[in-house]
Order: sequence, then C-alpha cells, then structure tokens
Amino acid sequence: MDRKLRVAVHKFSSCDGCQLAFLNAGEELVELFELANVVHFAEAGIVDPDARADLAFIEGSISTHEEQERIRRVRENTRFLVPIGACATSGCLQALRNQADAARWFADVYSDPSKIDHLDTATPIAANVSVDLELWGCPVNTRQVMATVSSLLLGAPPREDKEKLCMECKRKNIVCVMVTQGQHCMGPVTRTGCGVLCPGIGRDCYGCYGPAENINGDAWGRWLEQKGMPAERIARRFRYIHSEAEAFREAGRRWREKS
Amino acid sequence: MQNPYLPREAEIVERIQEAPTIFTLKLRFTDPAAQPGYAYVPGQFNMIYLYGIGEVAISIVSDPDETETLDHTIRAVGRVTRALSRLKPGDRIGVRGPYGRGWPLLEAQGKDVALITGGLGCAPLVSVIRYIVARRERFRRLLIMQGVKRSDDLIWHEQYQRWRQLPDTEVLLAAEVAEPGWTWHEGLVTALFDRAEIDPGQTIVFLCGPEPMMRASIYELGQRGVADEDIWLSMERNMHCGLGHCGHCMIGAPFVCRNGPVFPYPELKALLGKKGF
Amino acid sequence: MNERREIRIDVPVLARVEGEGALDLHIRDGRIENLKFRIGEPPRLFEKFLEGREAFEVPDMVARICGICPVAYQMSAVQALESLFGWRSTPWIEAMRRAMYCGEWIQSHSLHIHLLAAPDFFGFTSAPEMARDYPDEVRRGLRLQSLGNELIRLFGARSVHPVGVRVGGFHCAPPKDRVARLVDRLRAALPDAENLVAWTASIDLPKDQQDFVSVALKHASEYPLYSGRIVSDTGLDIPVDRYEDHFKEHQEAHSTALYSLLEGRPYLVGPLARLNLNWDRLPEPVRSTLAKTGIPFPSRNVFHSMLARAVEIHLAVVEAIRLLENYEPDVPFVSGQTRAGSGFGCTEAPRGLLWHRYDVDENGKVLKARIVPPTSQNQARIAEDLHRSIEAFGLDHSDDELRLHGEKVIRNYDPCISCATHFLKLKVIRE
Amino acid sequence: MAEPSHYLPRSEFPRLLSVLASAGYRCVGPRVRDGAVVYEPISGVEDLPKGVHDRQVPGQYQLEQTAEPRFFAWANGPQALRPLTFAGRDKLWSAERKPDGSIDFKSDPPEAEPVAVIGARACDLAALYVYDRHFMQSAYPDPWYTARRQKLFLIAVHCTHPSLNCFCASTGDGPRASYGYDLALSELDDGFLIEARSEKGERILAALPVREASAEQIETADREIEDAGRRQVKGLPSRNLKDVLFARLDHPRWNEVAQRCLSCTNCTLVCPTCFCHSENDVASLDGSRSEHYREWDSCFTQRHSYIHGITIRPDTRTRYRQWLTHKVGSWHDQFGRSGCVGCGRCITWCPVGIDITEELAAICR
Ligand SMILES: Cc1cc2nc3c(=O)[nH]c(=O)nc-3n(C[C@H](O)[C@H](O)[C@H](O)COP(=O)(O)OP(=O)(O)OC[C@H]3O[C@@H](n4cnc5c(N)ncnc54)[C@H](O)[C@@H]3O)c2cc1C
Ligand code: SF4
Ligand code: SF4
Ligand code: SF4
Repeated sequence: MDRKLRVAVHKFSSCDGCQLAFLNAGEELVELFELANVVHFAEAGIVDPDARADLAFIEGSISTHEEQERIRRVRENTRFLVPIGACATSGCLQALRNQADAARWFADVYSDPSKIDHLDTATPIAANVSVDLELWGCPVNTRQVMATVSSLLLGAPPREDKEKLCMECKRKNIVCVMVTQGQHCMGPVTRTGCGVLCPGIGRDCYGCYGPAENINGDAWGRWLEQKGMPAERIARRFRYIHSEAEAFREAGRRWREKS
Repeated sequence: MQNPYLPREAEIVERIQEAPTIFTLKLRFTDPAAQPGYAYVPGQFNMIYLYGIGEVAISIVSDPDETETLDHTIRAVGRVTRALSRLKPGDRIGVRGPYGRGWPLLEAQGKDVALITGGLGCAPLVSVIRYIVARRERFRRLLIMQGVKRSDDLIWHEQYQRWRQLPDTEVLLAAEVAEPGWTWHEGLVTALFDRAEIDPGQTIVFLCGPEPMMRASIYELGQRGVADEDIWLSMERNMHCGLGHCGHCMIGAPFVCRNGPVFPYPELKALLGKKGF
Repeated sequence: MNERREIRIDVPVLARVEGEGALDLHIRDGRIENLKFRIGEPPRLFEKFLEGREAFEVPDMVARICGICPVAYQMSAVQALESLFGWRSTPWIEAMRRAMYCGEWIQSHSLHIHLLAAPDFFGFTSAPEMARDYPDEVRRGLRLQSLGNELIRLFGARSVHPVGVRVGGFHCAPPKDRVARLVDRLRAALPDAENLVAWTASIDLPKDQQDFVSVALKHASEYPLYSGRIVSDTGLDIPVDRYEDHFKEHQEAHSTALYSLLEGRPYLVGPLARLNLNWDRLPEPVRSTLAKTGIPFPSRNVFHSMLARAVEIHLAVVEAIRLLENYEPDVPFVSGQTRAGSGFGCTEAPRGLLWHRYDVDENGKVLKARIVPPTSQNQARIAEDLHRSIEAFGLDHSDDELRLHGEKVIRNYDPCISCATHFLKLKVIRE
Repeated sequence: MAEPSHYLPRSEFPRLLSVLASAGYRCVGPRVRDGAVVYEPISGVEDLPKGVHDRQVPGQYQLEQTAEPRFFAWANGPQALRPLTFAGRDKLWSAERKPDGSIDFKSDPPEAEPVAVIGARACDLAALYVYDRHFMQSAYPDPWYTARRQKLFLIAVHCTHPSLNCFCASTGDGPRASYGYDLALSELDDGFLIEARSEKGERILAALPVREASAEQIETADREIEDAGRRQVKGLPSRNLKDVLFARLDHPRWNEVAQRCLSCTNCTLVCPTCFCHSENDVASLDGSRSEHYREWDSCFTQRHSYIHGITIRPDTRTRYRQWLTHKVGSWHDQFGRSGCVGCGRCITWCPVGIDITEELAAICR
C-alpha cells in the first residue's frame, strides 16, 4: 500500500456507544492509528470534519437540518462510507418519533420548539446519502469495525451477514430460551452479529441488531399471542430499538393495528 | 491425514484483461513439484483463494496438455472476484483442486460437437473450443453458437472470426440488442437453431450459460431429434468446499461440485427449471 | 489597556468530549462580552418515548441515553422502579450492582483520563499521539479501561448497553470460575491503580482555587455509588425523593441547554464533588494512597477532578475485589407485582448524580419519566467556571491559547453531552 | 430379541466412569444445563440427570424432577453427538502473509482426545451412520470429523422414555440401539444390563464388576424398550417419500407452512443428520494473518443458495421445501436411507412448533 488508508469517524445524533467500539479496542486502537491515518475522530481528539477520507464510519441518525447538510459534505469527501450502529442504520430509539406526533413530543419537552434546529424525523444515513456498507447493532462491536478496516485494507468489503441470531445461538450450543422458558426471544427475527449475548445469559434477545433477512414477524407474533401475549406488547417488541427498520416497522404496524 | 481444505500457494504469472470486467489469471504453483502432477480436464474447476478474503469456484480454462501455467478466466462480479481482478503478476493466491466432472471430451471424439453458450464470455466452453481446435482431426463438425445480451458484450471477437475460417466449423452469433456494425443475428440465441445444421444421431451438445437459455436450447435440440443423453450442461450453484461436504450446491440429490459441474442432461432433467432447485 | 482587540473564537466541535458541544466566546475591549457553552447534541426525546412502556422495557431503553455510562442509567432506573413497586432486593443483588457499577467507574474514568483529558496537560492532541512519548502510561490506561469493561461484561455480557440488568436484579448470576478469574485480574491491577493516582497527582495542573458548591450522595458507611442521601457542602441533606424541592431547572437567556441550580446557585457534581464530600469514607488502602500524594481534600481546585477520578478508579478496584472475592452465585433477581405511583432513583454516575423519576399507571406502564443527568447539572457550573477561569487565565493570550484553555476547562468536567436528555428553549444566535 | 447380557448394579455404576477414566477417556454425558439435558463433560454420576423427565411438545421443552433413581429417564436434548463430531465452528487452516508477499498456509489439525459418550440414543447412532458416510467415507475425508469420530467410545442407552415428539420406531431407528456402539445399556430401577459390541467395549466390560443378568431382568428391559416404541404417537410413512415429494412440488401446503415458518434455521441446526456448513475468513487487523473457518449453515438462509445476482431459494416456501425434499427425499439417493432418524428435535426446537410429521402427512396424503 503506497499510502495509508485515511479513516474518519463522524458523529451525528447518537449515544456515542458505537464509537466505543474503537475507544474500547485497547491495543487494537493503537494499532489502527499506526496502520491508518485517522483524519477525523473528534472524541479521540482529531478534528477535521471536512477531511477527505477513504473510509468513514458514521455514527448517529440525521435529526437536524445541520446534520442533513453535514452528512452531504461527509459523503462528498468520502470514498467508502459506512454507517455504524442502530442510529445510523435505522434511526434507533429516537426514530420512534417518526411514527408519533413528533410536533407534540417537542412541544411537551420544549417551550418553543420552533427555535430548535430539529427535524420531525430521525432518519438513517442511507435515507439521506448513498452508503457503501452498513454495520448493524446497538452498539456495533470492535470485531465488526476492525473486520471492516482489515477487509478493506486487503482489498474487499467485508462479508455482510444478515442471518438470524438463532444460527449463532445453536453454533454455540446455547439452550433456546424461547423453547425451554417461553421467553419472547427475538432471535428468530434478528440479525446475527452480537455473539448471542442475551440468550447466552438466559434472557430473550430484544432485537438490537435489527431485522435479519426474510423475517416472519407475523408468525413469530402469532405464536406468542397463542401463548397469551397481548398484540400491543408484541407490537412494542418491534417498535423498539429498530422501529424504523422496514421489516420491524411493518411487523410493528400490523401488530399495532391488531391491538 | 491430509487436509483437503488446505490451498496451495500459486503465483500470478500473467494477467490478461479480456473485457472490461473479464480477466484471465495465468497461475503457477510456487512449489515446483506441484505443477507437473496437476492433471485435469476442461470443465473441472479450482477453488481460488484470495488472501484474507475468501475462496471462489473458478473453472480451469487452460489446455490440460499445457503444463506451464494454470489459467482461469474470471468475471469480476462481487466481493471476491472484484478484488481478484486487482491482482498483478507476482501476487500470490491459494489454489485447491481440480474438482468435479469435466466435459466428456473422450466421448465427443469422432462426433459432431455443438457448443452453445449464452451470457457474457462463457469461459468453460471457450476452453473446450480451444481444446478441440488444437486437436481438430479427432472431432467431426464443430458448431459454435453464442448469444449475448448486447452486441458490445461479446468478447473474443477475433477468435470467433478465426474459428469460423476453420474447415468444417460453423460459428453463429446472436445479440438481443445489436449496436451499429453488428453483422451477426439480432435476437435470442435460440433463434440460431433455424440456421444451424444439426445431425441428431451424430452430435454431442455442450451447453453453458443462464439456465433459461439452456432450457430453451434443450427444447430446440429436442425438436431437432437430439437425444437427451447427447446433451451436456455446465451448472453453477453456491459453493464453499468444492468437496461435496458443505451442501450448498445440491440440485436435488446431485452435488454440483462432485457430480458436476458438467452434467448429462438426463441427470438433471427432473429438476432443471424448477424454481428453488 | 487602550488597545482595542476584538476576537471571536468559535470552536465548532469540541474534541475529546463524548458527544458534541461547542463554545462561543465573544470578547470585546478586553472583556468577555458573551460566552456560550452550547450543547450541540440534537434532542432525542428519551423521556417522551419511555411513556407507554412497561417496566421491563425501561433498563434496555435508558441504557441508550449514553454509551459511556449505560450502567448508571440502568441502575438509577431499576432503583426507581423497584422502590415504586416495593420490591426488596437482596444483599447479594445490591453487592453485585455495586460491583458492576465499579466496572463502569473504572472504564469511564480511565477513558476520560487517558484518551480525553491527559493529552491536554502534556501538549498532545490525542491519546494515540501521546502513546508515542508515554507508551507505558497510555498502556496502563488501556489496561485499566479494559478491566473496567470486563467487569461490566461479567454481569452485562457487553460493556456498552449491557444486557444483564433487569428490574429486580440481574438476568443471571455469573459463573464462579469467571468471577474468580476476574478477581485475579483485579488484584493484579492494584499497582496500576495506585501508580495512576501518584501519576495524576504529579501532573502540573493549573492552580486555580475557586468557590463552588459540591453535591453528591452520601452513604452511612460506604463511599457512595449505588445508594445514599443527597448532600452538599452547604448543608443540604435530603432523601432522593425530595430532590425536586431543592433543585430547579431553568432556561438561561442565551443558552440552549437546561441549567440546574441548587437553591438558586450553580453546583458541581462528579468525582471532585464526591471526593470532597466523602473522602472520609475512603477505605484503606485508597485513603493512604491519596494521603501519599500530599494533596488535601476537600479541594477547591476544579482541576483536581482528574486526581479524583484516579482515586475513584483505585477505590473501584478495591471495592470490586472486596465484593467479589468470596463470590457465590445466588438467586439473581426478585420480582413481584407492579403498582401505580411515583418512584425515584438516584445513583452516582461516573460524571455525578443521576436522578430518575417514573410515574407509572395501574397497568404497569410509564406515564411520565424525568431524567436529570449529571451533565445538565454541571451546565451552569461549567459556564460559571469558563467565564472566571478564562478571564483569570488572561484575555491577552492568543486565540489558540484561549481556545485550548477553554477546552481544557470544559473537558475537565468530562461532560458527557449525549446524556443531556432534555433541553428547554433554543436561542439561535445570529450576527 | 434378548441377547446374553450382563448386569451392573446401580451401586456399581460409578465404576463404569472410573474404568473409562483410567482407560484414558474423558467422559461426556447427559447433564442438566439451562433447563435442558445437554451432553457435556461429567465428572461423576452426581452430574447425571437423576430422576429427570423431559416433556416435549412442538415448540416446547420442559424438565421435571422426580424422586426416581434413574439417570436416563428422558428422551433427548437439543444436541447430542453432533457438536462432538461436527462442531459449530472449526478452524480449518490459517495463512500468514510474509513481507515479500508470499503466503504460508498452515493446516490446523484437530487435536481430538479420546471421549466416551454415555447415553447415546439409537437415533443418535443412526444419525452418526449418516455423518460417517458423508464426512468420512468421502473421496476427501474430513480430518476434523474423522479425528473426533475415531476417538469416540460410544455407550448407548436404549430408550425407555420417548417424548411426545419422538417417532424413531416409525423410521426404524429406535428405540433400541442396534448398531454403532461399543457398549449398550438398559436401565432398570436397580441397575443396568450391559452388553458390548466392539473389542474396545469388551475391554471396558471386562473391568466391570458385572454378573450375569437374569432372564427376568432381560425380559423387563426388553419389555420397556418395546413399550417405548409402542408409546410413540407420531410417525413417518415408512416408504421412500422421494417420488411422492418431488411429484408434489406445487402442493399448496408448502405455501401454508411458509406462513408459519420463521426460516430461523433451528430445525436444521438441531437435526443430527444436517451437514450444511459455510466457510469464512477472518484476517487480523494488520493483515499479516488470516484464519479460515467453517461453521454450521442451513438451507433456510438466503446466502445458502445465492449465486451472483440470483437467489435460488429466495423465500421460505422454497427453503422449507428444500429441507423436506432433501431430508426425506433426495437423501435416499445420497445415503441409501432417509435423513430422518425420528428424534423429534426439529419439532421440539422449532420456536413455533412446526411438526415435520404433520407437514409430511399433509403433503404425502
Ligand atoms: C463450478 C463453478 C465454476 C465456475 N467457474 C467460473 C469461471 O470460470 N469464471 C467465473 O468468472 N466465474 C465462475 N464461477 C462463478 C464464480 O464462482 C462466482 O462468480 C463467484 O463465486 C462470485 O464470487 P464473489 O465473491 O465475487 O461474488 P458475490 O456476489 O460477492 O458472492 C458472494 C459469495 O456467494 C457465492 N457465490 C456467488 N456467486 C456464485 C456463483 N456463481 N457460483 C458459486 N458461488 C457463488 C460465493 O460463495 C461468493 O463468495 C463458477 C462457479 C462454479 C460453481
Ligand atoms: S434462544 Fe432465541 S436466538 Fe436462541 S435459538 Fe432460541 S429463539 Fe433462537
Ligand atoms: S441477543 Fe439480541 S438484543 Fe441481545 S445483544 Fe444480541 S442482538 Fe442485541
Ligand atoms: S421449521 Fe421451525 S425451526 Fe425450522 S426454520 Fe421453520 S420455524 Fe425455524
């Protein structure tokens, strides 16, 4: 490689948790700074928001006019743009306002909402600019971000995994919490990637990695409904961390209508 | 026990750009002892490993009697193949194989051979053409039919021109969308059947290309009296191990990697074209 | 003095604070005419979308307020909800909560000291840059940070938005062998923690004595973390459910963020406030390690916040060892009926007091949530400090020097701006 | 049916474990973890699920503790021999790239230790027969499978407590284990009938304080096993279903089951004969090293049938149909038998309780 990879980490509306995939990486963080030229990463002390980058990780959703403008500039300056985390891929919890009466919510919290720079929606990066790859997860983990960097350094985008959490659950010989305990585990509708943290400690997955490919939210809900779960609570399972990811939004909408 | 999953290191000796997205890599094993013993027939494939990224199945297109290099013509379509396309001579990759069943070239000797392809540069058949041309006397008539979507897509132009000059050889090309200057047929490859001379009892047919095109061709061939047993086709399915273990490439019972990729039509007849297989 | 100088320093993105804030400084004729510390974090309306949720959903939701201190949010929330429902947790659960919380303190404080604050005092722009000249110090920081993360993971499976906490306790009790391994690691980290205290005490900090009010929890016997009464060095001493009687939030004319005042005055929460009010609760050997530095507490120098963080890392390591060394798994949670009413929870987040209130209806659903994070509470204090210390620093310094000093002051508070869950009015400044 | 057999009193059962241990085996056996019977290392008989029963219905699995003395009074758990031979994830090899660009490939051969499995069921052994053919009797024997497999010492326990989801009697694979084991046990209240079937088995048996079983004991044991077969409520048609299934690829039931199926892969990953796996590379951050793994895959994923630009099985209907037409259809061509050994796992561990026997009955009716 004749020139170091130029990497940027940008933040939009978020909790900062995904940036910790870097800041908690320990030795790997130091290694990353040696391998790559980190051109913007405010939380790590490097500020140059308009720097050109080969690879930019984007944390956060777009929820203000300023952010709308800024993400466009970042896109123009970036070759390979990778939204990371729930905020950037589906809007995360703050996108719950998209399906609510956002104006009222703002009015409840702010005495004069018109003076705040805000949009009525919090949208994922891909709804605003084109993206090259998405890393799902709330939050993404170090393995995901570092695998992206290493794969791109080797010349190819990383393999994208949209399979269900159950697969990894089974590979790890974790005993199914849905079948043995009747928990409302979202594993069968959730994308793999976290390492099966929740069933791994005996609790239900709540879908923080977003929808897997080809999910059947109706059948999953019908099973729980037969076991006594109210439709409204089923709807809330989908209207949670990834309420605005299309498959969850639609499943949530249908269960809400039923309730 | 030998690890059948373990690739062997090979060096890229030469890289030829065949078309905007198609390129040929000429490979040589870095272990000089590995090269001579490496025997294969056209139609067999290797698993090509790009360091750190992954493996893909790629047919071997060199002539089996040519032991200097091992050639693979690759279309850059996705993650691995695009990255492979950026390699340069001197770069190293991993190779394991050869796997599967190749074209029945022994059976084809003394017969008319019809090679029908569709889609962008069907490398496995081009290598068969070269194989036959190099041993022209062993085969009877040679019929080459190739269809492409747009005439611009056609690669190996000059070679088709050269081949059509050969004795007892017929070349028919078709493009669904013809650009100005296209002198061949405009339309589907299957329309070429009306112009081709096929002697049903004497002909063995090799098919390669998109499955709908292969099915349409089989229908036309049937109409012209070609027996199912004389039709061979090359299949593609998702492939990981190449050894008949991983289960991705099954079409019903047959594994494409083990029982194919070249199949006599009767083996697939029941499921060919059935959505989901 | 009659030199006319007009400068405008605009720091659009503050480096090395979690989240994003901005500082506008307007100086005219050698005086600060206008100083604005803006929180640029767009509103996320957490308190609104907690409405209508059931208690079991709350811990996983509030974690998302802040990726740096999710445990704190979960702990204040479960405390509030359990007190409302009248669920009595067991000593085991309380001890494990404290242990998990220690993990967050270690993690968050190490992150702040090494990746965010220390580079300031050594003239580097970032920790990786500092690592070239101070590899041992930075590595020690990374080791401690990873130890803190591991302690959170022990209970929560991951350190950011951990999944192990539930209303009533934990989803599962960690296996004994894992705890034993971690205790070994904690013990091995004691020298790191002690050296860190000595090291932060040796850093040449600005000597800036100020008058400010410290507010923190105080517990009968322990250094406060998960429980206690709210006290101040001005004599306040109240249970957590009386918070709203004394602390009022209001909107400053020129600021975007909510200001919280105690009886009308700005106040400080966080490590320095905690240590100022609780140094007498430090256990051995933390107390003697601190004594060896020769720096007396309570301290009026806000820059001693960094030392306070180091002391609290040491404390958290010592505490975690104490809580886990004779570990036996136990029933991990209690449960019961939900009921309507209001519940209050207050714990010490790494950045200071984190106060929650939930109003729940008879179906167990949240009617209203109020979350007052430490960063909101420190707003007024930061603005006050900035004004004072930048003037004290000397306005004749170059723009860059002023900017750096301002950033240093703000960073010293470790403002976690993502935490700022609610703001009042926004005043747009146009020139 | 009765064969000459030996009797090991319950009080002497711990001897079996100690004899195995001194013969160099690590013991793996059933134990309760997280609400299920799983096969994991055991250090003594106190780890065994004494008095535990399992209640299995479609989509549900529950354990029940009784005061009974028996260790094997349950049907099965989510996995049995599969992870012990074909593991969820295996590193196949690693590659190092040298500064000059050359690649050094290194095989990571499996280090299998001798393992004695106590409590293998007839269905598990039947499934192992399929795996042996697939992974071992291949033109390219799989070193990981082979190494682990050859180190296995298998102690079957004839099944006396089938679950409501079991149907091995109809597939002809149980409840009595009839091949593929070294030792077989019949559990009685006061002890075990024990029988060896291999030389390895004979050697272990010879070291045990057994006495000759009485005709009465043998008769009780046989009766319990036969009863177990009779008590099974589910079944598969015993004929080869290949032709029927492939003739009904457009049966409306495929659509109907696709409405209920989550395409979650659980059925295929608990099935003891499913063998699909994928291969992936994991490179270090600086790219100097890369590791090549294989891990369980399933025909219920999109990637399973993806070829550039086309997904052969884009929807649940075609995926579910692939699983059944393969499992009890084209399997016959590949392995000379059906891929279903009647263990009922895919019914129990399907999170929405889809029942293969019902689906097949509806389609093949
Ligand atoms: C027997 C056989 C012979 C082949 N011969 C050639 C050849 O000579 N030249 C050539 O250009 N291509 C050939 N292919 C196709 C080639 O394998 C795919 O184009 C290649 O796998 C795509 O990989 P990718 O990562 O670039 O694409 P992506 O679209 O990124 O695919 C991702 C993954 O899906 C799988 N996959 C995708 N497409 C195919 C496919 N068509 N077949 C099998 N698996 C696939 C692979 O696992 C691949 O790594 C052959 C395929 C088979 C099965
Ligand atoms: S516990 Fe959840 S993720 Fe695991 S197999 Fe069951 S449903 Fe799937
Ligand atoms: S199991 Fe589900 S909710 Fe839990 S961490 Fe993984 S994806 Fe998130
Ligand atoms: S049949 Fe059941 S276990 Fe199998 S994929 Fe469908 S829902 Fe999952």
